[in-house]
Amino acid sequence: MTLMNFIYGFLAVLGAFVFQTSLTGINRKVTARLQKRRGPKWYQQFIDIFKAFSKSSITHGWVYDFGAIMALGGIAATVIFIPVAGMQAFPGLDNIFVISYVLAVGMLGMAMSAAGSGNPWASIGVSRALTNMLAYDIPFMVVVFTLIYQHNTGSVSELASIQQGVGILGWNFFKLPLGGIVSVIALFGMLGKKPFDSFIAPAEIASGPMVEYGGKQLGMMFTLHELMTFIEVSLILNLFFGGGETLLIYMVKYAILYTFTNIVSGVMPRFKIDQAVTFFYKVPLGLAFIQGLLVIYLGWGY
Amino acid sequence: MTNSMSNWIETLEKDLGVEVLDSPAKLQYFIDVEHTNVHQTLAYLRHVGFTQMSLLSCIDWIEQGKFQLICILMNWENGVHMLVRTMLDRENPEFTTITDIYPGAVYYEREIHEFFGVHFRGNPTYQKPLFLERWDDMPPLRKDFDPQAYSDSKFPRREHPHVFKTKVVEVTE
Amino acid sequence: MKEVKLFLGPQHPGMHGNYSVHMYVDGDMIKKARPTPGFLHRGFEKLMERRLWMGNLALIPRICVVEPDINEMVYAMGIEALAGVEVPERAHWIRMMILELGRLAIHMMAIGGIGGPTGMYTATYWGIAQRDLILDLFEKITGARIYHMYIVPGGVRKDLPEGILEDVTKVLDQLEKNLPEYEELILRHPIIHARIKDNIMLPESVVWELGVTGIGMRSATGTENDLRKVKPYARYDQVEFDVPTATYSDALTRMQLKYQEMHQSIRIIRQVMEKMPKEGPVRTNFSAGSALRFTVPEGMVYTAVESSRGEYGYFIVSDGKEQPYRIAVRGASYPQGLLGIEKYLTGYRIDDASIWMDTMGVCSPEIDR
Amino acid sequence: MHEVQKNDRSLWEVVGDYFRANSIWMKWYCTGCGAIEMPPTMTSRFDMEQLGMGPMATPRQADVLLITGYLSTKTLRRVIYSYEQMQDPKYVVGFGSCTLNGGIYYDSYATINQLDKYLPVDLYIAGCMPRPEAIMNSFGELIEMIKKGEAKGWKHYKENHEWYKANQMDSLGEVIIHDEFHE
Repeated sequence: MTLMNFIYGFLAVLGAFVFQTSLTGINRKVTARLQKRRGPKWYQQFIDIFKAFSKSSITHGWVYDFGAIMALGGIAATVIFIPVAGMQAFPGLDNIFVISYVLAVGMLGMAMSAAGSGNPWASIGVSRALTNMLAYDIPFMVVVFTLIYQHNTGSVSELASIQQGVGILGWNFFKLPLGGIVSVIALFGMLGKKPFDSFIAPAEIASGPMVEYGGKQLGMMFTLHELMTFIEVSLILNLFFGGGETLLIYMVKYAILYTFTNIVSGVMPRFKIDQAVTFFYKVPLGLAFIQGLLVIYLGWGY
Repeated sequence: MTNSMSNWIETLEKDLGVEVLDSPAKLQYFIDVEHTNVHQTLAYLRHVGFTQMSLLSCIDWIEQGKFQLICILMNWENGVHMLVRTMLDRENPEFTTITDIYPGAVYYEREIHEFFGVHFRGNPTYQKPLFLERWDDMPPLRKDFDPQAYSDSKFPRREHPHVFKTKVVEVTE
Repeated sequence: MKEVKLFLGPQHPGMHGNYSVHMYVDGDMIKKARPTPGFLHRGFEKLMERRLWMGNLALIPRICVVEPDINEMVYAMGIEALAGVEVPERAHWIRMMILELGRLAIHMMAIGGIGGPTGMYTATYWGIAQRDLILDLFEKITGARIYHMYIVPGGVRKDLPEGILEDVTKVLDQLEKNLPEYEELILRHPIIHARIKDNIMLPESVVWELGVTGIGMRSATGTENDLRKVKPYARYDQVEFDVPTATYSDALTRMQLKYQEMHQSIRIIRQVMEKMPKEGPVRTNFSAGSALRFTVPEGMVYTAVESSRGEYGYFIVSDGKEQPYRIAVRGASYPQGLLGIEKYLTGYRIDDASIWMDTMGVCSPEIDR
Repeated sequence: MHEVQKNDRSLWEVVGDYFRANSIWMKWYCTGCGAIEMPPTMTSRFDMEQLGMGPMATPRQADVLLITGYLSTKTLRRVIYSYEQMQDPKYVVGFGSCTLNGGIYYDSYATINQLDKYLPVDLYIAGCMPRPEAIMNSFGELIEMIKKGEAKGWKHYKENHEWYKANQMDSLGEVIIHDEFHE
């Protein structure tokens, strides 16, 4: 563990932010085209975030401030552990459980901060967000356990490299199609894309957890959201789409996957939170279990 | 007017014991009743098909010192609007609620109290403010209320400098 | 205290217009709901007593912002009934065309607008853009996009511009071509069904209790209770059209009725363009003197037209002077917007509250006036 | 009334103003009938987002408060609340003649006549109601104003807070909202 590791880690966070924010900007344009309009500039998302940082801000108590910082710190720390095209800051520490636990720090910080603002809409939003998390996490985890059982490793980079070298058909998405579908559906839930965005629904709970954020805290939340998107898309990409042999391939695959979720969510209304939970526990969880049984007893996907 | 319609009107007149007046519009009639008889008239009309209350409103006849309540009923079977009118004393306007005949009237009564100051016995919520907040003058739809004066006293108006060009261009032709 | 008080509006993205509902929620369920109108109260009924009969024409479209033409129509009908003025034949047909175009515009907005509370913004974007083409027609005919002031007592303000019928046909053709796409996108979307099907019910007993009219009444009772059929005004008795009805009123049914009514409106406009007298006067004068300053004979009258939300009426009282003595407005969404919310919003989830407002047709400016 | 002094922005503020000018989030509050022209402005036909503008759900997140039309006293109380919840720098745009001088409701007992007595208005849009083209044009104007640092109504509000408060008290009696009045 040398200084280089830390420098790489810092660059990874910065690169992830720049890449994902540009991609978000481009995707805002894609959504706009879907809606038959011109849409904003591709760098609009950067301007939005920097503008939010340039505004004044107030505090709703130390829990609110501390939670926001803790969330941003936790998420940024998680980005360091994500292997990107075989590169990682701390080799050997990219176990899926490490990532999910460090990610939980960030999630918890967000929930704490939003609930600390004292607005009832925010509390409803937080409880919905946690319910939503519970909904998508269980099917997703069942699929991930299947993968771990199959390959006897929990390392994300290893799971990615196993899929490489045999073309598209080597990807887990095609070897374990049911699990792949479950994971992509879970990605919609993770990213908070429609139809699973009821926790930030503006027309119902006035943007939920974000309701009291303004100024710098809002900027932090936006940065955090970009980084979190990077973590979640990367995770699915590494586990089911073979990661990337080189950085370029990784970025192209990443862009396609993210744009796909965006386009699909463009023509989706949102589920109510109870409908989302019922949906996740009915279809994806069932598929995930069938996938697991097929792998364990019939030896699929080896 | 068809024959069956005039028969129907006659039956109404006989049963209610009042005169059904014509109005300028087609398929629309007036009934003038004492304010003590309103409820039984309404109950009867509801029974014969006037199932919908379209509007409950009030007119301030300040010169006669009266408020006039108008209850507009609608019969969807033949498309007749029936306007039941009654006079109230302007000094002490009191009326008994019609919400037990037409439940939809509850907010209309509240509105009439707010705008005219008519009291409705038997309606528990009529005295609460509805549209206005912190109102500090007489009920605004009474005829002796002057909105211009109220507006001038409360809401300052932009002072326009009133600089108009005084030069008149002569057309020489 | 288990219940939490939440404000849906006046500044809440789920609230259409400046209106507020105080909700007492337990978890996600609404335990008690209280409507709070009055944010848009301008005192129209008082202001109208202070203006000339003709001057009121500038005020009345502003009572219902989304559908202004019905205001002009009931006002003109009332004055014409009081004064006993006969409207020229061509004006009747032009009025019908304007009213039906207005109905198309508001239904288009409602069908797109369901995308707002359910989160499908693409539908909203498309729907509103489609509505804009109808507003362009209004601009060509009347000179204004929203407040037309076109239907005046005695007829219409001016004759149709040249070549407008071709433009109307073009817009209608395009609308008719696009409507199935909207139906596919919005009314047949499985998740939209999950949100609004079998949800937000309006039983028949509630219709009669509150006095709900329009689509709400027709979707619950299955009767053709449309003022255009029951007591035809203008020349609605000379055109053929159906009144779509249903006997099971959930939010989806009401949206579907709106969709079907759009087809009927298109049908009416096509007939109007065919049957309308090609030329002739479009306006009768009220008096020999000034066109702006006239008197109306003493009397009182109630006139009503079928708006997109139901029976929309004016009660007009004249004492023979140059100004009206009293005008009372019957907003079509008054019953469901006030008592309806108080009694029947309870028991739904927070998620459903804004859909409730949307599909029941709560229009705040006409409640507040 | 105390006037805000001339333009003396630091470099940081100039940079900040560039960002603020290109990303304006508006408060989604339909205060009056002008709001009916907002959906066309926002949606596909006129597409406000190409200017970097978009609607935001709550006042905390928003930069600009659009007063879309007449304000009844009941609404004005909420508008003042919303305005004071917004984070600096914040801007106010008044729509239509009703906010300018009362417009058609000049003699109404329920609506105010002049908005800039109560809130600092950076920009007025004339018309009843302003067309989407006018709205887009004025947003372009607002962007220019912010870039040049001319939109400083929020500073004005801070420095003349007592004057504004006195006006508000005169017209409204009390700015505090008693929402329990309804119960």
